[in-house]
Amino acid sequence: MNAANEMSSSFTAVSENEAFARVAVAAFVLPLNPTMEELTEIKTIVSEAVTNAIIHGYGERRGIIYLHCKIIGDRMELVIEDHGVGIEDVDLVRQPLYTSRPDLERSGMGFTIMESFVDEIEVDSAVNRGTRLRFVKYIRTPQSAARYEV
Amino acid sequence: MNAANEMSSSFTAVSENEAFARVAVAAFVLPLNPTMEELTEIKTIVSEAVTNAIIHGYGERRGIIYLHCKIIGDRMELVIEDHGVGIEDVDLVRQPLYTSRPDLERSGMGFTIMESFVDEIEVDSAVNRGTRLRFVKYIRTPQSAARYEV
Amino acid sequence: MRVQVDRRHRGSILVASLAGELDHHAAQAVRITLDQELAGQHGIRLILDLSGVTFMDSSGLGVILGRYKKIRDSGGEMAIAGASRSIDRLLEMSGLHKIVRMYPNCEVAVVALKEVVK
Amino acid sequence: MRVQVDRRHRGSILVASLAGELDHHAAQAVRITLDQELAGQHGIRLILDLSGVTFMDSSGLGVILGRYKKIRDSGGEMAIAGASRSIDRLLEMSGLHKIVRMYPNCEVAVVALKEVVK
Ligand SMILES: Nc1ncnc2c1ncn2[C@@H]1O[C@H](COP(=O)(O)OP(=O)(O)O)[C@@H](O)[C@H]1O
Ligand SMILES: Nc1ncnc2c1ncn2[C@@H]1O[C@H](COP(=O)(O)OP(=O)(O)O)[C@@H](O)[C@H]1O
Repeated sequence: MNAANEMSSSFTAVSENEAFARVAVAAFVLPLNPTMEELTEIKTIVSEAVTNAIIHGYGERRGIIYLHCKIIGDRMELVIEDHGVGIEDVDLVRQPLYTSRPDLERSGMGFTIMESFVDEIEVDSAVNRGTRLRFVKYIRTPQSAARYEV
Repeated sequence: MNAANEMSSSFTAVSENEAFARVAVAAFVLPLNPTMEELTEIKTIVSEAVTNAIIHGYGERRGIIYLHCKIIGDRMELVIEDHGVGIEDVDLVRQPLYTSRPDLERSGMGFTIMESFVDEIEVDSAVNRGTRLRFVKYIRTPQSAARYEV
Repeated sequence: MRVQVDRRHRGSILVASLAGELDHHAAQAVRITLDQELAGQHGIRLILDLSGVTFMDSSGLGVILGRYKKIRDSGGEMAIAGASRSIDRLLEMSGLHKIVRMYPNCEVAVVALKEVVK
Repeated sequence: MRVQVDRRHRGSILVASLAGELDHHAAQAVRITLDQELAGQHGIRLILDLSGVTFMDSSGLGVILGRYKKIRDSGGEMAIAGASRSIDRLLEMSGLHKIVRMYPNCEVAVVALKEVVK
């Protein structure tokens, strides 16, 4: 696996697909032999970003979520994108505990968790255009195998 | 889930991704509560079609495999496509035990297995253009839950 | 997600055991199930047993915090039991572990909660 | 995919236990591992223990059929043990279950294979 291995996926923005997205990305990175902890972190990032696209990005509207994952060596690049309402003030929403939807019992911890589970994060968003999150994470323990079978 | 739930994916045609494709489709159909047997059948179809795209469609070349899955009610539609060498005589290759690559110890059972695990199968192929398999499968047992967690 | 609610010690302590993946998709059903138990009760003591939870994200934090506030506002007590290492990490990040009592497992939580309210 | 090869009864019977998913990706490594054991051996008796195989497709059929032919051509015997219901279905579709001896588990296969070759 010297050349890049790439995977793209797009899917309906419904909550049933949160688990699908987590499992798909986890299965894609499995050949890198991530530890259980790394795998949990990756699934959590995907879950946070996809959930945000569904709840905040599209809300009541139906829409499509775009996911791209690329592996080169021990480096994973992950992009999760929606074409929803977008974010007006990115600095504001990235603050721990900030949520625009306390009525939905959101914890406001999504961005904080995503930031702490990756090596790099980039947020691109434009009002009424949508939001694009780009993550870089290094799978630092190619030796220790976590084996999952689904 | 009255409206359709759809998922598309495209990924590098390398054998590491056979497991990814199986798991991704299985995770996507899981909200339908398929039985273990139905889930195994679905994974097997995906595995056969993706493996064929890698071995026969692209061979030594690198390429991309396209996958599309749509769920409406208890009906699953699945398309798996490559832009590889294509098939000259579709009727010939669909025969049980026929393989063009006995040198690779292929069993020639891929098409036979796919046919017996789905309700409908459609093979579209053109030489030097590629191959497109379209399957329809009904998940007949929405009641009996098979629970997987990855 | 499966949610099972047991009444222990003559109904004075409720144990709600969650099993499966506690994400946004599961959150709504969990919320409804738990709130049915809490409705109209004052001074309730609830142990959230998370030992069967195989995945949780910030949507789970929201559900837990929401129940905590309700119970606190009605003069009750809530504790968390059996959180895995990765769930523990999320609880810590959110500051929840500072306000909610945490116990390694259900049995310990039951004993401790009886002491607390005596 | 893990492959473990054990020698039983003073080396007269080989038991190769496969575990994991036997697809095209795993096939090459399984083939190489098994062929190393078979190399230069005549009249070998091999039991393929599939009880640990959680998924198999037609690539697995190819590997099994390939080993069967090699062993038969060198005057040996091959048997399959512990195939799950879904693997059994594939073996049946391919006609393999008519030419390869099949046993519910390894122990039964060992006993049976000793009888066969006596
Ligand atoms: N994809 C998105 N589209 C629009 N707004 C978003 C998106 N993702 C996040 N936001 C905004 O950022 C805020 C903080 O997000 P987050 O930290 O994940 O917390 P929460 O989801 O609990 O509100 C959200 O409340 C929302 O206002
Ligand atoms: N995607 C494809 N592109 C080109 N040829 C294909 C493709 N899929 C199948 N074939 C042809 O059909 C034959 C039979 O396929 P199959 O029944 O799956 O058996 P096997 O893969 O074991 O050869 C293959 O040997 C190959 O010649």
